Amino acid sequence: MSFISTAITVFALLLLFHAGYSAYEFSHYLKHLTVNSNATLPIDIITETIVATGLFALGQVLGADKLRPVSFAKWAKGLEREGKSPFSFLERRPGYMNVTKLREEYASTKK
Amino acid sequence: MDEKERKQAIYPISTESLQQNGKNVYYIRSVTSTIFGVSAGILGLESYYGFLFYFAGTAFVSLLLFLLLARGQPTEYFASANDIWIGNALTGLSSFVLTWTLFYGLVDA
Amino acid sequence: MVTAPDLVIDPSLRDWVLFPILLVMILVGILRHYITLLLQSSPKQLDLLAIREQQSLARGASLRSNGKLIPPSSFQSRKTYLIQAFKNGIFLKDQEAFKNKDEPKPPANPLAEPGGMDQMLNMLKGNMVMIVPQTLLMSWINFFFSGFILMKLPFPLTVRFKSILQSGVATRDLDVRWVSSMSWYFLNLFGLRSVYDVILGSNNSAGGGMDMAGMNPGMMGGGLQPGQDIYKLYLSEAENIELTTHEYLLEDIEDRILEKYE
Amino acid sequence: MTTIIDTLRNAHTTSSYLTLPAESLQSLYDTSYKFVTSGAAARSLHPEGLYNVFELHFFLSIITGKDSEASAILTTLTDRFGQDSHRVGVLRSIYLEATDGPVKALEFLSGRQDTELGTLKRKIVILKSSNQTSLYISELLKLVDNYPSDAESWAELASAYLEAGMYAQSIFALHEVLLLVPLAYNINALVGETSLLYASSLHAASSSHSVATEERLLEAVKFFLRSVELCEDYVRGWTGVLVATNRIAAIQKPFSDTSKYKRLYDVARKALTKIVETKDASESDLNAAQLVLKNY
Repeated sequence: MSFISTAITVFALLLLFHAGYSAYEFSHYLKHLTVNSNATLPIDIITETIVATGLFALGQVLGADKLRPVSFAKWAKGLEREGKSPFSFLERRPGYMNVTKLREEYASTKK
Repeated sequence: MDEKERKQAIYPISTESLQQNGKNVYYIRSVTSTIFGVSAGILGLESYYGFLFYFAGTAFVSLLLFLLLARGQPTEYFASANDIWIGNALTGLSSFVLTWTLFYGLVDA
Repeated sequence: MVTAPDLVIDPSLRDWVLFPILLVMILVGILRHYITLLLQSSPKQLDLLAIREQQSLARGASLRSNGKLIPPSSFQSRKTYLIQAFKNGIFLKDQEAFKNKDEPKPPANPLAEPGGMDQMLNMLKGNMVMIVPQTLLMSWINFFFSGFILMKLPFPLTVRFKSILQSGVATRDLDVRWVSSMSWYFLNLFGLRSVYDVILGSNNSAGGGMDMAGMNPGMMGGGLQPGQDIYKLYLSEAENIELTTHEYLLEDIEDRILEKYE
Repeated sequence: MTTIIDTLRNAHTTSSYLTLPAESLQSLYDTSYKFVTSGAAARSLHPEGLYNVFELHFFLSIITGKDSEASAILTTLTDRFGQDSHRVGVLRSIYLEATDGPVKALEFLSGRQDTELGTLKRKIVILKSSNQTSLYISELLKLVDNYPSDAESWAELASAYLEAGMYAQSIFALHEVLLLVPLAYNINALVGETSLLYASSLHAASSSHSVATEERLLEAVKFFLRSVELCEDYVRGWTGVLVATNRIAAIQKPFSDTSKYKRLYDVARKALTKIVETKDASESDLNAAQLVLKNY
């Protein structure tokens, strides 16, 4: 998840928490002040909630892992570029590694 | 071997990609619907309005997925364009109902 | 307008019933996830000949499905070899029994096969991890938290749900929206999936249920029922291979590429 | 954090540690050392992923000659996954092979269960280091007879045949890999390369152009093209097409109609030039493409 998406998500959650707390306080006062108990939620709390929800969704979508192309050839191209070919094990064959040779090679280049 | 099968063999589709993308979308759907439930509870929505809120939110997420994640080309990343609009639309419903109920009760002091 | 006095729920119900149930259910889900991970046993090691017996069958299948990728001569030689090998039973683990195959033999006991036993045990384990905690939780809630109203649903339901949602509450005319602890339990049971997704990553086994079948590696890979006569499978595979015609996919690849790039 | 995990996981799945140059190995080792010793590994990974990272760290330690570190990680793995774990057994045999020599490793391996694929592979590898190619091949043949669905062993068999100069057999083994892993574009390219070598050896043997040589060349083109079809802009595939079609064009009196191959040569040249111009490949691939473009 990138920094921006994390920031958006956290901000959205804070905003949502604030809105929730405000709504709680609002209904608390309504009950204790015994004014018209049918009063609807103030518009600013509603706006805050909806904005927070939208921002959260945005943060999540922005932070999601990138989609992969469905076409195998296109996907393989990307992998090949980044050196992540899923088939390279067939040519490197870790099960058959020659550990003595690898060690010798490494030691000789280090000197 | 019919024509379609042949084409599929020549230019194969990566099932791994399909699965991965599906999982991606599924995750976003379920996390966002949980938060939709929280919001619906805070807003004190009742009956139809709550479910309407859920579907509106889901549609909004679909739009975001279409524009930001699939960059307007859902067929590049999914078996069909519907997968991004309709697919998984109901997966988050039970989570939505859970958090909706919870916060509906919590906010009501 | 004077509204009818609403039911007022004691806030301590929220603190001592609502939250504890939610918390316990989340924790149980997480626990279940890790227990399932621990219980996943690696498939039992078969002996060398048994492995050969099973994998050879797969070799026939891969020739049939992917044979179009290799040149005709290469395909043909494999085809002849595999058909012969299957018919002569040379991959069979028990050559002695194959030679005496015309004699009648007692039906195989599926439990005697090591693989079969393993599979059953795995399924049993999976079910146990699913069912035991659910039963415990339900009786826990029934025992401690029954007989009172816990919360109000934000949506109305038909009267038919009354007996389930208000179980243990002896008020006949109460609106169905007021529900007992058991309903809260059910809401959690179905709705916590995405909470688990957030905590444990999307490939978890906390919710149990749906992807349980995918969890058992034994059930996916094999396809071989215990106690089945493998020689019969060989014969049908040989027949299938014989029926496969070879359509070389690379036959006209030059034209395809030229068409695409020129 | 996630990028470190990704780097390590990728290094493990692609086994890049087997071909990396020394300085990259060193830096990869430093990364994995920091990750493993910080304890972050145990917190952020599932058992399978954790095992893989530990295994990678073991390989990196042993290759870079840090034997005490390798021994330590081996102890950790044994404690965590048990003495009987096959994969840990394989690692121990590799450790013994590197530190105490092949005899000790073989001794250890013969004490293990002999149905486990990894153990069998290690036994065969130790044979290889004794330089008996024919014995090596026959052991591999036994293995693939018992485990016909292990693509890695078929690929190893192909490379053993190739080393022995038995091209036809090598190609046969590679075909088997393709049956098991149909999308392996690199193996398609490898079939092409092996066919080219085969054609050269046939040509050298008969000293004049023969039908067999030509068939090998045409087949090489097919497989190179297939690799390009499976992986867009695959440099290895396109360079193969270029080389093979270049050689077909050089044939004085071809037995079949080769006009198509001239066009394919142009297509390959165009594709490679475009890749080089737009720098649309990894650096080593770009260098290879430039070299081939210059020489063919």
